[in-house]
Amino acid sequence: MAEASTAPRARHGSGLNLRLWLPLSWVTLLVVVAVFARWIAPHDPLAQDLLLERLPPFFMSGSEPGYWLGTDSLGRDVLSRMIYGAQIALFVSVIAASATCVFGSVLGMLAGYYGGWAERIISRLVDIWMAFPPVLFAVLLVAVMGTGLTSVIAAIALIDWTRFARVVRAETLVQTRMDYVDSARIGGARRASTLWTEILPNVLPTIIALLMLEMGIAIIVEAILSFVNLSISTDDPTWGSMIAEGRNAIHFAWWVLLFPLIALFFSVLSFSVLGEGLRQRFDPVLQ
Amino acid sequence: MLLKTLITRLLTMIVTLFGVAVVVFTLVRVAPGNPIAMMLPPGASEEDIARLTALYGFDKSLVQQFFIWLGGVVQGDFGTSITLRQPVDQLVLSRLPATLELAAMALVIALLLGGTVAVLGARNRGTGTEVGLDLTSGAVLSIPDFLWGLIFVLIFGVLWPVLAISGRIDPRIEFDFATNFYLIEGLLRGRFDVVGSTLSHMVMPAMSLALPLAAMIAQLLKQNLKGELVQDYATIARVRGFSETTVILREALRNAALPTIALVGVQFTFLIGGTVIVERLFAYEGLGNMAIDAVINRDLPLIQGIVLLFAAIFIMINLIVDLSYTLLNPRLRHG
Amino acid sequence: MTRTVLDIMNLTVNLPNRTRILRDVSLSLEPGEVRALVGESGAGKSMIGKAVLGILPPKVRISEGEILLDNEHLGAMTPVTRRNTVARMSALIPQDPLTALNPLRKIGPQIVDPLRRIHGWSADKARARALELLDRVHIRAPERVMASYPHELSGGMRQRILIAAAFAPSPRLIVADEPTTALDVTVQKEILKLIRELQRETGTAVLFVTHDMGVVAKISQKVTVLFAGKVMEDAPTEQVFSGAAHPYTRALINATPSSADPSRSFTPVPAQLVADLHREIAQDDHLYMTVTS
Amino acid sequence: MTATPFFSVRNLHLSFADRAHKPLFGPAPRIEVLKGLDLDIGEGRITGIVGESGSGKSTLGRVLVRLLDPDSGNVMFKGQDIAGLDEEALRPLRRDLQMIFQDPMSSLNPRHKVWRIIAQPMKRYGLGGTREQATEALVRVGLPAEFGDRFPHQLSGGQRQRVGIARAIAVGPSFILADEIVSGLDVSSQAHVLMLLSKLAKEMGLTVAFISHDLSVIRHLCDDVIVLDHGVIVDNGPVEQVFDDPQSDVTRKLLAAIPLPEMDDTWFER
Repeated sequence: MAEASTAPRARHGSGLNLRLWLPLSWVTLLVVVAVFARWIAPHDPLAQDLLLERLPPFFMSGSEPGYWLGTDSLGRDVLSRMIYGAQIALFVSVIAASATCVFGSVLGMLAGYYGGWAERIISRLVDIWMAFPPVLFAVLLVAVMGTGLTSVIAAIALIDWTRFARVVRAETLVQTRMDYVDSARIGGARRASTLWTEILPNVLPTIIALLMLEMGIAIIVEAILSFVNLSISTDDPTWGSMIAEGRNAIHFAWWVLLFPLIALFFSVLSFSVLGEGLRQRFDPVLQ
Repeated sequence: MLLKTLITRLLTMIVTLFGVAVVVFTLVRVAPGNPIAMMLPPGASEEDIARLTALYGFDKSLVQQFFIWLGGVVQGDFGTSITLRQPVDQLVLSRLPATLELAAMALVIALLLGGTVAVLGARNRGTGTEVGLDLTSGAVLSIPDFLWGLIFVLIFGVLWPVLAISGRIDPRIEFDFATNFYLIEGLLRGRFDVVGSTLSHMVMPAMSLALPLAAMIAQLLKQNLKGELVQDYATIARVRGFSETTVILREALRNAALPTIALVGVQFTFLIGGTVIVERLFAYEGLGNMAIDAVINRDLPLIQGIVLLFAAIFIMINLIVDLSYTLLNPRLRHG
Repeated sequence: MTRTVLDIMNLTVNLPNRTRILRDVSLSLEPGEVRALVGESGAGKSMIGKAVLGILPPKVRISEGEILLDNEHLGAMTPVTRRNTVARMSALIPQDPLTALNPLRKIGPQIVDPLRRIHGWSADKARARALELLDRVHIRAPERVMASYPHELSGGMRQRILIAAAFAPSPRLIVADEPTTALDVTVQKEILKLIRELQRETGTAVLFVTHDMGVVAKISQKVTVLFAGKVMEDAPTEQVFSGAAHPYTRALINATPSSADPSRSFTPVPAQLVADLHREIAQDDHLYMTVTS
Repeated sequence: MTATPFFSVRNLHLSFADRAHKPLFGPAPRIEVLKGLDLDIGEGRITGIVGESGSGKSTLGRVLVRLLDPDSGNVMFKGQDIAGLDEEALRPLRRDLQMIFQDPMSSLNPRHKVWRIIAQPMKRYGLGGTREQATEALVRVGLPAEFGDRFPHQLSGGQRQRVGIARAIAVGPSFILADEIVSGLDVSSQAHVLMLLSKLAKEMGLTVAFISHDLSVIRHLCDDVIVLDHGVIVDNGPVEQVFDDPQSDVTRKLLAAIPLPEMDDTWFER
């Protein structure tokens, strides 16, 4: 028995660890860079210098020492802007994803567990929300609430709660039909406490995976909003505004697009892989 | 059964559309900024402002405005665009074909690509090939359409410029379009320069939209296929001497595709939602691009019209998926 | 000389890490004979049938031994020949009638298509044969049943269809893999009766996998008792139930409650016996690993 | 029979809504599962409830422990009608009405450790619920104390079912419903679990309703038996009486279909 239960864990170990540690190191790097941005960044991210405009990165001819990743059309240092951009990206992703997660998961669990009117109202709301193209919805919301970080975060939470609500509702529904819910009743549990003590631990791995996914999505939404000039002020160093700028100057200074794109790519990928990895890591059944 | 599904769905559709109308109307009306003021040159007289405000009905109460607008919508009158000064329905319909062609192309790519990878993975289950395909589709899936678009712009637009990165067709091509379905019309009228140019503009945005969906189909369909392949009916087919490929294609695929369809429906609406930003990225003259302009310019009637149209399309897709699911499943068809 | 239908000689089946699922199993089946393969879960009883039919789970491999189907070496054949031989010679009656029919296809083609594939028959001939067999398993209105989808039929009806489909190509060997485990007792009895009738009529040999000593007593003439992939006993069924059985077989019989004889209290398989058997197998494994590495 | 039987069920009806055939408007049609049952369960006795799939045996069991609400009829438990009680009124009674489930994989919360699964109901009923008490219950069902730290999926099927028994007896009930508790187990562990249940029932003076499709098991374990067929009781009485002199064709047919572990050439003809 003991052998049977430890053997798969050992076999799973190495693959799981790599899938956990690679994305984790990238996220750690982001956090460190974001926290120590002031000391790490070689230049002021807002400082313009028209004499140094469109400098290429270090591996190309014509580069300038100190400007490792080159400069944009206004002569701002790409590396420094990316470092400060990480700050905004992380802030948005943590706050927005957590808000979205709590809001959507609670509604999803209530709908899945209680059924009846709660379920009907929440499902109808989800239907209505899903009939909006999400990007257009976000753009519209930020236009209504005015640009700024708070609006961006609010817009993400107001749109993406449906993802949590849908998935968590479905998972809660599955769990609610398990016999352990009935045995909790036999064991004297109140209906509400069964939801939190019995069902929640079983839905939690799904919620964690979704939360991680949402952190990646939040970064993308912020970038999209910056891209259409609706995030925070256009001067501020966000990856999205750099991408917008890079898209415009693509034929003259493609590196302005490339480096923030790489950062976005790895961040989104890491959060997504991390979600799946964490789900498996903290699931006693899958272990 | 089918009729019951249809009627229930249609009723839900009306409720959902009404909900969308309420939400979008409320949103655009609480937006700060007076759209009338934006239309007029600075220093316009008070009378001018009052006249226009009355013309667009902004002087009435919000509830009144809503029902006047909704009444018009029901009769096919979506109002007049403030910035473009044309009826909203005409504007929207002129852009819709571009978006439809793009979305349809993306869907076809996603189905072919995803389906092939799924069958390959199921055929080679338990081998390194499957692991490789899984890892690839997992990575592809987590990168959203916006990033794929940027990656394509960088690679095929700049570093290896073989494809057009903005617009819908080469403006130098002279062709008198009868409709706005450039690709279909070009094909039907045998103008392959039109087809070629349209395709070269469409392939990158279509791929950007298709890749995440293709990866999702690949994963889900493969998982469903594997589930079907351990069922006893598949085992019996093997004992009967049918090859593994035959078992997959003839016995398992239809069963595995059924639950996949339900999900592909929802994901296809996400794909269409993605056209908004992808069209923007490639300056593709579709509905989504127009929508963002409308928001930036505070063109309230236009925003309302576009959002409502998107919602109607999404709901129609869900309806079609539901009905085809019912039709394809003998259990539901007869039950 | 009697021609054996199936001859399994020293069959060993492994996982990739050389864990043995079957250990040196030998058995044979003569025409018209029903042999029960009995054991608890994990004993490997289903694996024997799967090895014969070539449907072992992925990664499970035959490492040693020979399987002769109608005196032909399956191991010596190319995969395609082997597949065709197995299809021509044998058939499977599976455990779960719910999943053994493709839910999206009508019953008719599910019986007819394999017949055409195996014997190269015309559509009409295959169809006639299918109708004949459906009639034979007491299905009324076989025409209508052929045009139905599986979900329109009851569990017992589906199991009868599967029996008809198994016997339709006139196989020499049928592997019945716990075919009644999912059924109610009254349906189980009908199905057992049906298998016995058809098998006697056609002289087909049956390898009957089950965990139920009661079913063993009713259906089989020979029995192979397995524990952890190893044959504990291979004997005529009569002999096993007359008391002259291996201790493990006797323990299995005693663990099966009997409503006819409530005075005979049923007793669990003694823990000491299980431990002894495991120790024996562990020594055997040690030897195996030393020899093969 | 005593003056007030332990359980006394009268004219019990129960139906489920048939959602698949719900018309567009109006309520869904009902499928009748229990069609007016009358039965008594004697105190301290083990009563078998037997029938084929779809007979309503599990539904009846779940009404007894009030996991299901009957449409009409009385369920008198120690003289009190519990058929119409709401959840709030039931909770104090539930300690007395325990249940062991068919599938321990589903009925033991996979995210909780074994000791917690046993201790939690004790805590809720104000019986302590310490680690020591949980261990005590584990030992009582023949499991080593250190199993308390395991998760359910780290146990074998028979061990899981013992945990289910431990959880039920730990709160000191007077009644236990055992719903097909050995149908997923191998014959060897089946015998172990059944012997444990019957031993504990005797020691603690429990009343047990034992649902099974296996008549042989019922004959060995039970004092009384109720045979159900399509929601109707077709036979009811002490096991010897029902087995030796069945009153209905259904029971006769069920008995004739049992494959006994002995040679019998005439079985197929019966």
